[in-house]
Amino acid sequence: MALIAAEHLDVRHGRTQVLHDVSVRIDGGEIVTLVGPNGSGKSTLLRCLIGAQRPTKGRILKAAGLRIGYVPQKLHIDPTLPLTVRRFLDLPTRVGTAEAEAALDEAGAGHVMGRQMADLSGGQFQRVLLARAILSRPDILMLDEPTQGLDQPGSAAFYQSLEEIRARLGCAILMVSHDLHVVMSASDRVVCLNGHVCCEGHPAMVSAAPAYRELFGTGTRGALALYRHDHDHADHAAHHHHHHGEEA
Amino acid sequence: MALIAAEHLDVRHGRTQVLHDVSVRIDGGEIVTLVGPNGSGKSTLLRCLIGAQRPTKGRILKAAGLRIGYVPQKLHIDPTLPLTVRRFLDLPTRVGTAEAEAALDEAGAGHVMGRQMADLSGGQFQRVLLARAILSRPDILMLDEPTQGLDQPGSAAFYQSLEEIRARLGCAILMVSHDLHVVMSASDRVVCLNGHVCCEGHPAMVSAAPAYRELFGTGTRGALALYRHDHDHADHAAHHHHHHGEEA
Amino acid sequence: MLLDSFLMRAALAGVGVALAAGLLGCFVVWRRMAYFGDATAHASILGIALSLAFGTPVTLGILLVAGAMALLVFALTERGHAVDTALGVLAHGALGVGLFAVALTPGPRVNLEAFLFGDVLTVGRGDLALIWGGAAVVAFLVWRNWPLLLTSTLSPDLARAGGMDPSRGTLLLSLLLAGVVAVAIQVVGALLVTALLIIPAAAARTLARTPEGMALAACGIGVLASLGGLGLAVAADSGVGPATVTVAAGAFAILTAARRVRQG
Amino acid sequence: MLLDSFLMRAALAGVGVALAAGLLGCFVVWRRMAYFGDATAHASILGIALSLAFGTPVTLGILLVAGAMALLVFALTERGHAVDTALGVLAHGALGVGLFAVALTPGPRVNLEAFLFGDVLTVGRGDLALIWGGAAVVAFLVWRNWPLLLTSTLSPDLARAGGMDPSRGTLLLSLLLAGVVAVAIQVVGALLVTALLIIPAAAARTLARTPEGMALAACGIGVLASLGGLGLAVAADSGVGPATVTVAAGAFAILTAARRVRQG
Amino acid sequence: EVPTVLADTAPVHSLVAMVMGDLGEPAMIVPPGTSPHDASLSPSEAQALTEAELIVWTGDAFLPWLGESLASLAPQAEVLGLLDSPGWEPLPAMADEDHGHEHDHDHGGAEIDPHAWLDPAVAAAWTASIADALAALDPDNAETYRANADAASQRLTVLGQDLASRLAPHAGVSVAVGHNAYRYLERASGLGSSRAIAHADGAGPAPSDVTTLREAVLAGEVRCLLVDAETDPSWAETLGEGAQLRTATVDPDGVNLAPGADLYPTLVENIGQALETCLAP
Ligand SMILES: Nc1ncnc2c1ncn2[C@@H]1O[C@H](COP(=O)(O)OP(=O)(O)OP(=O)(O)O)[C@@H](O)[C@H]1O
Ligand SMILES: Nc1ncnc2c1ncn2[C@@H]1O[C@H](COP(=O)(O)OP(=O)(O)OP(=O)(O)O)[C@@H](O)[C@H]1O
Ligand SMILES: [Mg+2]
Ligand SMILES: [Mg+2]
Ligand SMILES: [Zn+2]
Repeated sequence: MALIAAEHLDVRHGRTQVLHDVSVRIDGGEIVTLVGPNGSGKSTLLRCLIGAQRPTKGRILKAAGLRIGYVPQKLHIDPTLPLTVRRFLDLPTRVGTAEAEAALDEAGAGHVMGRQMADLSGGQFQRVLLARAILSRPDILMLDEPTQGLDQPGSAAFYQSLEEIRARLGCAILMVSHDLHVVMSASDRVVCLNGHVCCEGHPAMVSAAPAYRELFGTGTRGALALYRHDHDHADHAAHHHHHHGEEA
Repeated sequence: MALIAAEHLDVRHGRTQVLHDVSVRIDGGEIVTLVGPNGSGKSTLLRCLIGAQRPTKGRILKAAGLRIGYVPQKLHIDPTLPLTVRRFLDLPTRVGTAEAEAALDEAGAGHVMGRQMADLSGGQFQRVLLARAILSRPDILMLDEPTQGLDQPGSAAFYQSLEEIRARLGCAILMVSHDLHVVMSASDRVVCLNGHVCCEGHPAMVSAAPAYRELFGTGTRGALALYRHDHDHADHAAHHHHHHGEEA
Repeated sequence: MLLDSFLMRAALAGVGVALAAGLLGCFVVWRRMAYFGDATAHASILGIALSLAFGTPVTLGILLVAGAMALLVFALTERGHAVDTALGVLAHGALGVGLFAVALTPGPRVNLEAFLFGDVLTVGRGDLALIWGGAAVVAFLVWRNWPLLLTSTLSPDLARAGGMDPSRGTLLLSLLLAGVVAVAIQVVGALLVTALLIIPAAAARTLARTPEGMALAACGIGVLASLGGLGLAVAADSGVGPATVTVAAGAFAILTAARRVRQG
Repeated sequence: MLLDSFLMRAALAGVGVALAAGLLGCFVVWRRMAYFGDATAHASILGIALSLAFGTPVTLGILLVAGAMALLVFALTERGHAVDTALGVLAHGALGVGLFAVALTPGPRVNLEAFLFGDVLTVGRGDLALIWGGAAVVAFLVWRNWPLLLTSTLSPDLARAGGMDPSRGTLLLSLLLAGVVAVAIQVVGALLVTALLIIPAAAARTLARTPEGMALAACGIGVLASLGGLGLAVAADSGVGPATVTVAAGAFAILTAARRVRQG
Repeated sequence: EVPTVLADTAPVHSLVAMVMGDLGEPAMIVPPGTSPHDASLSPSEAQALTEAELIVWTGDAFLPWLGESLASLAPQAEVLGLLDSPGWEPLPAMADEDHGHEHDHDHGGAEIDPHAWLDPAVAAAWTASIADALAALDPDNAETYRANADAASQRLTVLGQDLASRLAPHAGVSVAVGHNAYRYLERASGLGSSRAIAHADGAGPAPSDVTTLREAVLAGEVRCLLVDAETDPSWAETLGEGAQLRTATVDPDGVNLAPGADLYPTLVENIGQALETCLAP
């Protein structure tokens, strides 16, 4: 049974068509990763799913009483609102202190419990966001670039704990990530987005698909290891000019 | 000759000691990377260097007339200020349109030139920030997690172009990054920070240093490849509890 | 026969207003709505003008126009205008349009502000019932909707993901504020209400570490300012409104000097 | 003998104020300082009270208190208070303390507001010189410091990295605003200045794609509102201030309805 | 026993003082000159309201907010509203023109222009009403009150005659005023209808009003501008440019005079003198 599904979504901002005829569905207990180049509409799709962005066309179907744990890509907390990390974890629903401590510890941010949210470092903030999303006992976790700003042990630990979180909470996970080589193996299903759904399916299938290779090149595993080689500028610029279908 | 140097910096926020006796110096043309766990004071150090954060003790020495190209870790642009990408590139100093176009293209964001800054996706925003920093013809580039939010081709291209940027602009580069395996090879010097300077020097030397290994474990190259292995939770939590010297 | 004394009634009225204003004032500070009190006061003038033109009761006119203003602020902010700007536009727009409309209607010209301002020393028993009843309603609604109000203040997206409707929160808050200001202006005066809305909450920010702490501190500082202001007015034999504001501003100055905000 | 006509002088004064207010108004909107005009007007009352008590010229007292308020706002925001809150606190604090001080000084109580508010129809040649001179100074200083003002509005950190001092920008802006409002209030009235500061800039936001575009549009809308308001006042036989605000608010309403802000 | 008496404004206070004579001294509630914005009762004023046995005030049409205060703070007191008292001839509020400070808008019957104290004849009639009210509360001293009122009435009548004869050379001449507060004064002095600049609604004058006034000034029909506490003195310049326009500073509320029985006569004499100087050829 689908927990949440988007059907034939169109989203436009003025003249810019951001999403075109996008349909996705997430079933209970699935780990689905959304990949796609910058500006391909991944965050927009997530915001449509939680109801924060109204699509121009199409509709969103949600299971009744669906609890969503959401980690946004950007969150600006105004320092005029005094808010300790502990209190932030209580929003919107209160959680026990033991539970909150455990979740923070698990996210590697146990020692910031008493700090103000506005004072946290980038990585500490991200860890608290992750802890909060999990604490809400969601039916589905929606994570927009969950490892941004995390240090390397932190993001390794995050990906390692994904399955454990799913097992413990029994929830589905929909995440956006640019760590292609990792998520390809950590997810049950990959949706490759570029304004429209380019390809979708089992990770192995997707990484073999021509549309995917056109977007990301072939050597995904080694992509970041290409350092210190002399290269021709025009050559690497070609990597990221694939933005088809963005302007209407 | 040092372009910019910090001498014996202490930074405290209330009871929290963030930096303790930190000294660094950057010479012309160097590529220096600052690594360290979340909350270790990397962004604070950069903000001290640009003058945005006043240290509790110690001092900053700058070469006269030093031009700094800065990419902050977080930047919130209020949508009440109408600001196209093109206009943003002109801040604080105007640049030619051809030059601006070339820089944006190089950063893979050529097509967003006419958009409002507040409308950009996370990765597009980051690309524009990078383009702007380079356009200011800096003597030193200070980049706080420059690849956050970039898609994989984008961050690969960024690391590949570092040397080329240095050669073209003749500038030094000081950057913060969590992509340990990449930066270790892309930098001339690595400074490992954790409230104080843990160790510092040639990448090969640093990655062999015990202090570094204590912070990041041994297998840096493969750290992100540890997916889909069953693991004991207590085990990976140990990765990121090393925060000595943070509370005074 | 406590309520027989006008000083006692003034004290009770001041405390009641301080409690309602302290609670709502925190949201005013968090959401950058500091202009709300003045905007409502200005809109009230338009309300009076309309009531006079149509022969309806003045209080009704004020409430309706204040409510309409709250809805307009809501609509403008939903469309992406900054809330302080929207309030500024409406404050001046309401005043300008109100005065312009008055000039166009025939009949004797009146100074509209004369209708507007109460004085806390003239509060009667009925007014006290109104204030405390109103404060109880505000406290109840804020308490019932606390998670919604707080989460949608923090981030509308997080509120939506949590299954709440942040627009509902914004709307509720705007209407409560408009109601409180419109009523209290007529009972205790504009200066007292708008000042008690902002100053205690701003002073409380220097003390608080959590939203609840700030709300409590704002109520406490407001109550102290009300009682202290009354005491000061008695001692100096001056108006209660200015004396109360003086005490509140003094508390703000002391707390700010004593402690940098960010070290909270 | 163009300048002989009070209407011509009113038109010139309105245009001059609209230009200065349009330029500064954009920063008011971007920095959430919508309350600035009202805060300065209230502070002026304290200034009058002090001048009367010490027997100094009223204009001097107003300027000094407005300047002091600008410095205080600056100090409070540097300490982390939200600027709209700081302005709200100061607006009410200045009014409350001013009225309290007046009550304590002996002598007949005077209607302070009568000192405060000019009318654009009474503008003389000297006033015109003051307004246009002031507008020229504002335009020159804003133009000279445009990158500083803009960058420090956008992000103080980016300004610092660019070798600028964002505090200087904030201070310059606060002092310019205080000066313009304090002077213009006495010449053309509080309603006209505070409204021309906010409404044209807010309306311009719906049109603009760049900061410069918004500043130009704000000046343009302000000038149109000034002239249109004067025309409307002549046609409808009403006061100029309310008519001008009505035209400006109308422009805002039309532009907002025509176009969602974010699609800019 | 002499009752505790409160008066609202300085002129009314002066009239009450005349009537009470040596028997006692009334207190004053509303410090002159304050606008309702900043006016707030001080505790001692509120206390005085609760203790007063007789309150003499102009009326709801003049100070609506005081009406509310009377209801809540002084339910025990006898209240004498002078605008509602008998024995004098009120002027209706001007339909199109304004009134000044803070006047109510009476929804019921005919609306009265509230600036009635500026006609000494009205003031004389009011002293009789004040004496009646005092006599009702304090029958023992009724005779004294009536006698005082008669004396005051005579004094006021003479005052009115002086005013009229002093301004007789300018009968029918119009002056410019900030707002329409001087119609009773015109009635008493024989001056023509004054021309008001501003409406009372806070909106400022319309350009056409200014044009008409300026034309009158240029044509020599209006030679004098009365400036009171609510009038911006810079109007003198705007209206008078290129013409002969004198200004007279007047204090119709008695803000700057020492309170007491002599305040009212001084107030009227000052206005008369100011007008005479201003209108002198
Ligand atoms: N204004 C502040 N008040 C109190 N503590 C602060 C403040 N700003 C930063 N800190 C603390 O200082 C420490 C260093 O923060 P900083 O942002 O420099 O870390 P960082 O090394 O950049 O971390 P990250 O990798 O997460 O970006 C953190 O523990 C943070 O919580
Ligand atoms: N309010 C808006 N107005 C106009 N365009 C917008 C708006 N919000 C987003 N866009 C555009 O929509 C496109 C999709 O944005 P979105 O944030 O969904 O991308 P994304 O896939 O999450 O990218 P990234 O990997 O960089 O986070 C981008 O081209 C962006 O510029
Ligand atoms: Mg995104
Ligand atoms: Mg950082
Ligand atoms: Zn009057």
